Amino acid sequence: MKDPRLSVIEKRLKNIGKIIAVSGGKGGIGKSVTSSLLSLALSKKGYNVGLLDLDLTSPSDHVVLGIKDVAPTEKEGIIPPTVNGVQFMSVVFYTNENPTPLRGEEVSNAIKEILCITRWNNLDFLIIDMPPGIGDELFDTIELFQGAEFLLLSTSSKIVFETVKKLLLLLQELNVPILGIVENMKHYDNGYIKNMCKKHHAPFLGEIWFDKNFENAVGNINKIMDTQLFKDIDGVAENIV
Amino acid sequence: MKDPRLSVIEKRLKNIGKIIAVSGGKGGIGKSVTSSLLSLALSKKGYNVGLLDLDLTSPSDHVVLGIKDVAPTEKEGIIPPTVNGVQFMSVVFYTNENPTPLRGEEVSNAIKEILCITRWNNLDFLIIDMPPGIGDELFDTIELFQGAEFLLLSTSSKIVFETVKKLLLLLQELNVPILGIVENMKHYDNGYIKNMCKKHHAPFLGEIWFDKNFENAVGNINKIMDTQLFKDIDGVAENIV
Amino acid sequence: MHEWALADAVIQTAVEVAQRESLKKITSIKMSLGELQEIEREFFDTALNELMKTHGDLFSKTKINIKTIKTRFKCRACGHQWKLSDTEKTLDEETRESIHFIPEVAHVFIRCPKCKSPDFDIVEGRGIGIDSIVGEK
Amino acid sequence: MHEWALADAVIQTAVEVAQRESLKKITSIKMSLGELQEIEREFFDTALNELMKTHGDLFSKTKINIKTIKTRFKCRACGHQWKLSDTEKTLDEETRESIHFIPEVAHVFIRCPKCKSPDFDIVEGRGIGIDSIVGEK
Ligand SMILES: Nc1ncnc2c1ncn2[C@@H]1O[C@H](COP(=O)(O)OP(=O)(O)O)[C@@H](O)[C@H]1O
Ligand SMILES: Nc1ncnc2c1ncn2[C@@H]1O[C@H](COP(=O)(O)OP(=O)(O)O)[C@@H](O)[C@H]1O
Ligand SMILES: [Mg+2]
Ligand SMILES: [Mg+2]
Ligand SMILES: [Mg+2]
Ligand SMILES: [Mg+2]
Ligand code: NI
Ligand code: NI
Ligand SMILES: [Zn+2]
Ligand SMILES: [Zn+2]
Repeated sequence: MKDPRLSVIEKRLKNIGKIIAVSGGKGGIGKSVTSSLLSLALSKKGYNVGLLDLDLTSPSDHVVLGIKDVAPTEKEGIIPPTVNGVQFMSVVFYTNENPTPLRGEEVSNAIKEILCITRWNNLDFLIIDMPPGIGDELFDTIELFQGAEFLLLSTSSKIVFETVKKLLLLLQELNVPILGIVENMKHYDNGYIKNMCKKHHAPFLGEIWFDKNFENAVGNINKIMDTQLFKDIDGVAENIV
Repeated sequence: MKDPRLSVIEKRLKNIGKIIAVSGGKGGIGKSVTSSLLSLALSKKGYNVGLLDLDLTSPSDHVVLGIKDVAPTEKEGIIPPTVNGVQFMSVVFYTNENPTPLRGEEVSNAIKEILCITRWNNLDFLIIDMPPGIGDELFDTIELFQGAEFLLLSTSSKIVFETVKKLLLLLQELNVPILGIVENMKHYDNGYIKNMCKKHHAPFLGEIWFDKNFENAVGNINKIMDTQLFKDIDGVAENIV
Repeated sequence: MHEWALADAVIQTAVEVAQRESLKKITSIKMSLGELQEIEREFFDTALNELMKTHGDLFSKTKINIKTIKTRFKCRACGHQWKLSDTEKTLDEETRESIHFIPEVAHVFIRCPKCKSPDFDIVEGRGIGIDSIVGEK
Repeated sequence: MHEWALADAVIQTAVEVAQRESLKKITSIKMSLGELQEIEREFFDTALNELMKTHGDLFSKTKINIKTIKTRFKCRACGHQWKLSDTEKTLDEETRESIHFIPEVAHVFIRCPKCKSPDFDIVEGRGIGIDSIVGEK
């Protein structure tokens, strides 16, 4: 028989304008930093924004944004807390920073549970921070968040883009909406990602330079908003709204 | 009934001296680059070395090392090709660079199949390039490669180490042998990872500086061996043998 | 109180069945609750009743049958099987509350009693399952 | 010819059973081969026979029963079920060879005929399965 949770997920997401899955297939390309700062940037522009950390075995958004001492409230489901204007949901509320070893099947089960019980505000944007890999979370996102648009990140490295390309080709084959590609952690301007975007018919959404001062701002919202990284991501946000 | 493949895996691995799983829980910390160059470095020192790319949905070692136009030979199983002195096995021989979408359960199945049919040479070292995450591949590695030792990578970033720490704590809890932690992509010397190693009782295995010239060497063995990155990894190799 | 969201899922599933099979009334829902999730029956039953009222006559004569399923785990590392009650005493109130919301969090806090591995399957008794939904045209 | 490695797995499993249960002879092995992996029966049977000879008398009167299982897929995106033969014509020789080595590679080359998703389960008929191993003390 059908999993009853699947019947309400659509209803739980129905007050959300645009769902953006920040992805790339690859790890360490700045998905968590970009998701977190993009949420902030959109919120500062006056939009209602939600952020869902879907990297269940290594959630990072709470580290980036310095979120602690808050928790969801329980009311006909659970209502994620709003921090710095962004409604934020993460498995970390239930794992307390402990290692969270989960095989794919359990990840998939946990995602369905989270979607079944989470009650989002009326949102203009829900940003999903995706884990790396082309597996359970990707399939679940495509199947459960109907209409989610993918924002792919890549660095300027061939090693990285080879993986990003595989995700891009797969999403294109499946007719999943692709918002575009953002080039992150730029150390130099070699035009590689821009060229690849042309070649593979994907919109180029902007670039984010490597910001060596970002590490000092991690966990502190005021410092974050003063970084060049935040300004660059704000530029990406402009291309999205 | 028991999966018959599990009965021969031990036998297939019995001529291997030391198995090193290059890991960290996190993506983009240089697992593939380090695995690939560490294999080369050990081979140059005269050891018999194998390299297994276990990141099935985004294999990268063949890109790093520029391996193409080779394939395993079929003989009482399959014998991975030896390239630049390193016996190399990757799912890419069977996927032909196509996107490889696999849920965790299928990843796990594929890993068992690979281990069941792959016939390694007599090796001093088998280096396993692990995918990110704390899931199927991690469990399978711990359960199937009995005695594998973990080499964890981290960058100097708090966001990254928070995830690496989770894997470290889990491995320590499970009494899995930990070779130590290597600090990669250093841009500056802040002592953070060295301190964390002390705090968490893990050996500090060495450091690899960020090498902006590495990208130009990707895929070309001669150029790779001239990079500072290779020299740094050679230093790590010295600490392992 | 997040039981409401779970009850909502059950009722929504029944509504979908009614639509698909053109049923005028749902006469019976048979379901099971996994012990692991520790669903509060009082909240859950109240929620089911409230939610059924919001669908006109569809649920006016629905009999709901709920059975509880004990939780069984099986270790993938060593094959050992055990019951929730074998490990339960080690779980504090906060942990049980976390598992109540997301049962998979069990992998954070529960270990195989024999080999200490977190790599186990929740064989049965995880959360909500629907066994059958029956109605009349 | 990598069939040898698979046959080796089967014989090794039987040897383990014999050791665990202190069996003097293995009298019967019942197993199944999934259609997806396209195991060459001739190579496989030869390998089994060769391998059995390397264990003294243990397999001197073993009857091996092998049945072939048709492959069934089920799409996780849309629920559609289909058989390998429904998609087979689209697979070229090289692809079949890749699937022969690692059946999961099917997810690279096969799509749900109804919704085109690569997110399907191989319900049955994947590779080698052992149904029973029987012996005498
Ligand atoms: N533009 C950038 N400048 C400097 N550091 C960055 C930038 N983007 C990401 N980082 C750093 O790179 C590391 C990986 O980023 P993260 O967002 O965790 O990647 P992912 O979520 O894709 O694994 C973190 O240490 C992060 O602070
Ligand atoms: N020490 C380093 N200096 C410069 N670039 C590096 C270094 N280590 C890794 N990289 C680059 O970082 C990116 C991610 O490395 P990779 O080995 O693919 O990480 P992982 O396998 O952990 O995901 C690649 O573009 C790689 O070339
Ligand atoms: Mg991340
Ligand atoms: Mg890698
Ligand atoms: Mg409760
Ligand atoms: Mg063949
Ligand atoms: Ni509750
Ligand atoms: Ni073969
Ligand atoms: Zn166990
Ligand atoms: Zn389908």
